[in-house]
Amino acid sequence: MNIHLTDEELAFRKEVQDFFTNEFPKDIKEKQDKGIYLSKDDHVRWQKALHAKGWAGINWPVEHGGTGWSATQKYIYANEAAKANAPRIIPFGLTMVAPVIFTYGNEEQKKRFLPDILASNVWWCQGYSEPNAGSDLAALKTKAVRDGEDYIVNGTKTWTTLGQHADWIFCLVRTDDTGKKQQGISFLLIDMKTPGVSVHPIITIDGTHEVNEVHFEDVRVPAENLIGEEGKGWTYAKVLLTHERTGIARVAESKALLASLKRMVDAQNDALVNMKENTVFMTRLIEAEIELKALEYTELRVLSAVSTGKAPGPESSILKIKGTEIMQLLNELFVEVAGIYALPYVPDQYRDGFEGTPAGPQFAAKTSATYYNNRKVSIYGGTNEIQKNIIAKQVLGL
Amino acid sequence: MNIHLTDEELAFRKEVQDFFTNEFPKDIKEKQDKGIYLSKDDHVRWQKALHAKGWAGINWPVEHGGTGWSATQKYIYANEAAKANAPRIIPFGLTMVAPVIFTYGNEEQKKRFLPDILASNVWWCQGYSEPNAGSDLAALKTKAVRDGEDYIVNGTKTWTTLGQHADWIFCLVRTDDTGKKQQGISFLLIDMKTPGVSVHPIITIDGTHEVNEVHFEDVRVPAENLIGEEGKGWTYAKVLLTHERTGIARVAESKALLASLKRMVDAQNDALVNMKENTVFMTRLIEAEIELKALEYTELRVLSAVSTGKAPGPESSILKIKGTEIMQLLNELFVEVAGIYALPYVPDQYRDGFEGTPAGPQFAAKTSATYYNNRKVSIYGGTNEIQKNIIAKQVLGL
Amino acid sequence: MDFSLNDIQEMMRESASKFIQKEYDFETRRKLSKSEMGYSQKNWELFAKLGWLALPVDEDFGGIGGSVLDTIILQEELGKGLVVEPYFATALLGANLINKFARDDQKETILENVIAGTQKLTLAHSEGHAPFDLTQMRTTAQKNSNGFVLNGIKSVVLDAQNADMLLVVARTSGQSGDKNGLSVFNLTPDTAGMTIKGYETNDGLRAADITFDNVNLDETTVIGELDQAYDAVHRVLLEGIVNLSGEAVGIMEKLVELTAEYLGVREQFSAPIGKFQALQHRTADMFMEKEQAKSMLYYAAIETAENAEGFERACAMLKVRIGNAARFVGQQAVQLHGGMGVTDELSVGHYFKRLTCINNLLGSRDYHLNVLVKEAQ
Amino acid sequence: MDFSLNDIQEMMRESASKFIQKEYDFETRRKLSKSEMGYSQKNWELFAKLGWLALPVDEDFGGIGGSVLDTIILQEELGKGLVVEPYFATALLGANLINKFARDDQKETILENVIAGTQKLTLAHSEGHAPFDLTQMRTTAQKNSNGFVLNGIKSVVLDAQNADMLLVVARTSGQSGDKNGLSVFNLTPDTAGMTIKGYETNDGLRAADITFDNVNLDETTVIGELDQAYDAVHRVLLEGIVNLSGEAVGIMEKLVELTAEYLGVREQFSAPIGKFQALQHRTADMFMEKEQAKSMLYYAAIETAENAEGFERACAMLKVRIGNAARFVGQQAVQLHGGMGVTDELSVGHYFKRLTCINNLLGSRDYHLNVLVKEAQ
Repeated sequence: MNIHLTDEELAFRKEVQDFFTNEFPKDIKEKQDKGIYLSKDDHVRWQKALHAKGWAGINWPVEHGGTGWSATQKYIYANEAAKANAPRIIPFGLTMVAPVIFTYGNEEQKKRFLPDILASNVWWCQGYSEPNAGSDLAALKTKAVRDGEDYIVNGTKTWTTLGQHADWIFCLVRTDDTGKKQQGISFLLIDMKTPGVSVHPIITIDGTHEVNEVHFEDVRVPAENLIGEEGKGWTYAKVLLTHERTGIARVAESKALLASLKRMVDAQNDALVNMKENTVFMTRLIEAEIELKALEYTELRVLSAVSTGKAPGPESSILKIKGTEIMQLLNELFVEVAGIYALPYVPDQYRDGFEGTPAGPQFAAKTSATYYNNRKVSIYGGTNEIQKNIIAKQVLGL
Repeated sequence: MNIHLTDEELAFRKEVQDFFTNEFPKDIKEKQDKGIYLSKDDHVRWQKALHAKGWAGINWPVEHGGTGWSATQKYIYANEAAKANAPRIIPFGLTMVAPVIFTYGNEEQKKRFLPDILASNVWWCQGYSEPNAGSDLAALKTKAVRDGEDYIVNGTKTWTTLGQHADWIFCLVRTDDTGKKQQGISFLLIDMKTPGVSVHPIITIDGTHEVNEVHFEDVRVPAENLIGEEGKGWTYAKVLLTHERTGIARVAESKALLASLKRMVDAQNDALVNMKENTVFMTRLIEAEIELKALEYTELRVLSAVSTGKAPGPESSILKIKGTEIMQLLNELFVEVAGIYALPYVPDQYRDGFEGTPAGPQFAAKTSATYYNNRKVSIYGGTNEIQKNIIAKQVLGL
Repeated sequence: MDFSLNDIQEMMRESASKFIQKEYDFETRRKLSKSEMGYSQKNWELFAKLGWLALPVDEDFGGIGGSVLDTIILQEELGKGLVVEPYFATALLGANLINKFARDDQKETILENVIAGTQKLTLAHSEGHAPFDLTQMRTTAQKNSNGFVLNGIKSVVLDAQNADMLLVVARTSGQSGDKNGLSVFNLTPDTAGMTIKGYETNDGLRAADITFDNVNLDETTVIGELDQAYDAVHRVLLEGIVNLSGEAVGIMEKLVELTAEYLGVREQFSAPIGKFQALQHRTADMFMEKEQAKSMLYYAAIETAENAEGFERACAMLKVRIGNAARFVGQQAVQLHGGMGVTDELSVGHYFKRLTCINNLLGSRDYHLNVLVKEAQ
Repeated sequence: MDFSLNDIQEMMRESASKFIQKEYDFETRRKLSKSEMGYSQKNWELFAKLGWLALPVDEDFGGIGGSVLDTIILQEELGKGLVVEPYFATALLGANLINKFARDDQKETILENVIAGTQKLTLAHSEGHAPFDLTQMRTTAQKNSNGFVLNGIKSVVLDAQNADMLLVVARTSGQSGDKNGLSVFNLTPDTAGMTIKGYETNDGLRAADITFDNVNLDETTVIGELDQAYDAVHRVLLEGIVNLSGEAVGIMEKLVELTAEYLGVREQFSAPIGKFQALQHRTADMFMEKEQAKSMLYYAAIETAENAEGFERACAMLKVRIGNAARFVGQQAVQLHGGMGVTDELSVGHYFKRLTCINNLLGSRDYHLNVLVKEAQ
């Protein structure tokens, strides 16, 4: 057992720190620190800065322009990024569709799509869930019927995050409805500008527009946009899902959140109740810290297993469950610290261009919105209930 | 809404208090206060004292010698009994089989059995569960085959509490194994001295002998011992189960436990860690108190509904679940207060006749045994999981 | 021992329940909440007509003379409808305080208007660092020859922007920590030197921060007895806890109902998801939390109505128990609704948000539990 | 970053795992536990042969020089077998302290015997009011012309009745609360004035209360440096927390395994009860608790082995995390076994009892959490 960083790893950490100090655009950093929502342009600029450094393709193989980083390097990077309060990478292109393309796509598709993803020239979104296919994703009904060189797509996708900005959508579609439901599913890339595609906003309980319904009405998609074989889409999506589940614990982000929460508590803002004196609250805080520390080592154990060649097994469902529970708990503790200043709903305060004085301390403004919004994390990406099914069945053999 | 006691009720309370002051045998009280296990004789003497006062049949109708008490009177009695640290009534005769007999038995059976139950002349035990019929009680297999004027009984009952002392056992037996499994069950009374009945001790994790397996090998039982109709046993058992579920919260006992726990904490025993200074522990204690107070009012609400003529519905499952959870939590907090003195296993210390000096404070001796033993309360009488099924199905319609 | 409702209570319950069913479906409520004023004046007049505004006022002053045992019944029903009208601020804080603490002449004029629905009140007691503990108040009213000069900031004052009269609590003598030396002043919205910065709150209601910058007040603005406001205001806040808890119980009733309903119709894996045992048990847990919270509500309400010795502690216990239940029921209702639970479209998320806000009002669960623990040590 | 085992660790794991599988089925363990002595001398000799007794001892003194990173691997396996031999008291407390704190000549004689399996030790530090905090100790050793006079009571000293040498910690100078002024004395069981009252503990192991009534000790009984024992003993107790946690993780591994197995075979309602989703999720929760506890174990073990700055805090965090997991896993394992879970016959209840006892040793979960909270305030 050894968690020492090697000299090379220490040097790498320094390089990452320097990058965040020098090349993280100042205006974006300021917004992040103030808790102001980023625009599409902010995200793109940030991802392009990463690309310029060669760090856009964190999970990509070197041959496609990826970093080729070890598990430890990824761990270091994630921690530094969280400490610097860097924006999350919008995952749909770089983390979700790209691995499907470079693993199962043909040469033509790789050449056509990967460079623009890596350079953040094209904004992707995800078309998996449907109104009647949530936890039971394989029940999806969006149909793609072959018609000459095209597929004709009809159906509705939902919970499409940031679909309002997207140029392309990757979809699981039904190409066959005979046989086992998983077997008739294919993986299709669709240009959002194609006639018949329409995006309909869904407003979430925090009052923001983040997710959408995407409707497909007789949308004509060239068959060359099909990834791999027809009917194999479920397998592609699933294999990659397991491999991506390590990052899902979001330990680095929660660590940064916890540190920030402790700073708030220590600062004892004069306009708020002194929570440091509240032993009940402090007990919850310490327990959250303990849980997070344990999760950090659970993640390290999974990463270590991966780096010694073992694939992360269904055990990694624990990362999803515990990671989301901790994040939600931290969000809740922020609301507690904000006290009655968690009540004002003045969304302008955390939108770009706000010039007034906020109601209450600056940090308090978004605590409720974040708490409400993040109820989603135990629901999306396979609900935590589904994750427990996975543990029970695949780990415990029940 | 009104929880005031009327003048009559206040007078009744006084009478109950006087009874416990004057007629609770001193030697039994001393054992109870020291946490020493009672003998069979102690229990019988105590119940006979109650009988002498006319208070043995708390849930019995007056015509059979019962108290005819209102819900409020029962509540008052339970609280005073717990405060006085009186022994629990051994329920198998007075609380469990008697209502079946006076509700569904024939006149002959009532005359034959009820007086001896009321006077605690006969010790009863329960034969419901079987090794393969626990939560799925209706799967029971103990067979009673009619043979002339008798039934021939074969099978095994388990978890028979205090069966080692019992004169009689009331059993659910299978008289028919065609049709729906609930419908072939009958309610049969069996004299434990009948040839072919044998009792086999089960030792529980606290090292005590409280429960047993009871084997029946060609046991000949007169058909006149059948209660009601053949095949109706399940209905009889179930109807009465629901009616008995109110007492199951054991609120009065838990209140007495909590009071005692608080006294321990306040006393700050010099030989133990000072738990009063431990805010984490004190928070758990206060939370237990809050939960118990809520449960007390949940019970009162159920009692109030009963006294205004409504039968306690499946909502009363909540009393079983919360009541056992709270009792187990209080047991756990006692172990915490006992600290390292929860470790010694010196059972003589809480058995009659112990003369030595105990390891650690007297109260500490039995904390572990009680904690271990009471893991059963969330298992017996329908596991808490089964109770949640009941709530989900019968209350919430799922 | 009797938990059934008396006639007045049954009447209140019925009228409120009918009102919610007939006039207050969720889309109507959404529109009211998003409107400029944030509620319906027409509804307010109806509240007056139904006698709800008279409920906490003594019979001597034209009221019904109800206690918290009566108001929680109403609150439970209003909670089910997520009612946005400023009933809590006006009737249960403001009028309640006037009724308990004002001089008779003040009672007469103010309460008559409140009962008639022509005057809305609010209680400006809360400050960011002390939303419940009045003794820590920093707002001061310094006596001078003309009366008083008021300075300070009040935070998240409920429905202040819609109030015709603000009852402002301030320190007129003594030190931080003293119960003595607190007074209540009666201000109209146009008072010079007072700035009301209103906003919507996360539950779709309204509140405001109020700044007092050398506000000159004459002696007539003093409500009740100078320096002696602590007991009455504190009592009103404790009753406020009970009443908010009544609302919370109504919300939880609704959430359990909505969730059980949803589980019955939402199908996944070819079955209603209500057939999955883990979800059944979760819903059973929600039901139990709600029931335990309701029991605690009755306990604290009875203690408070009877002014029993331990009623203050009972209210703190209630706030803790309600806080626990509200968190669990709210979060799980959202969780069990899946993606739909986090949409603005469904009512579930709005009930959840109101529960969250209730927790942060009048001292949170953590706050009151901490006080209870300290008292026991 | 690498969590795989090194050669020594793998060897220890294998030898322990084989031992448990071959020699230590539950019925054998039950008989040992119920025997007069409470364990098997033959097994003890085997422990010596397998090098386990040498594990925590420096190589200079004939040991293997392992750190907690090595001993937890062994402890995890011993936990799976619920081993009753006094390995923890002798090797991980006693020998560990000698190794860290004794003078070289003392090390030589004592450790050689320990490693050979011919001498058993225990550490008598704990007192009822202070099972972990050494500075609160009441046992004193007063210096006089002949040496020292020892007075006091030690509580629940592990395996004291089987120890050939008792390492008694006592205050030789300073005040309650001081770190300075604590010393360790080396006593044989026949010491005059010392009474060892032995008993079985609830986990089937052995412990004793020891009374010292004017026990005369000469200078040679002092281990290491007079008055300077705090750091070493405290460190040994912290390592004790890590090692007990290793055992607890082994027990939890076993309980999760046994429970999943039982759910697979126990049938009710015509199906293995493991098909019921609520029970599946409960077992998944047990699995997660166990995994989180194991991760915490690795964290604290690494910090401790490296003597990292925050290692003391890491050990406290570990005790809390293990305490939470042990409670949940232990209670739920019993619950999911139904009636069988509370029988003495099945091993499940015994694992549960051992977990409960571990929680109360070296400061409970509540104790350490309280310390962590106070530190943060």
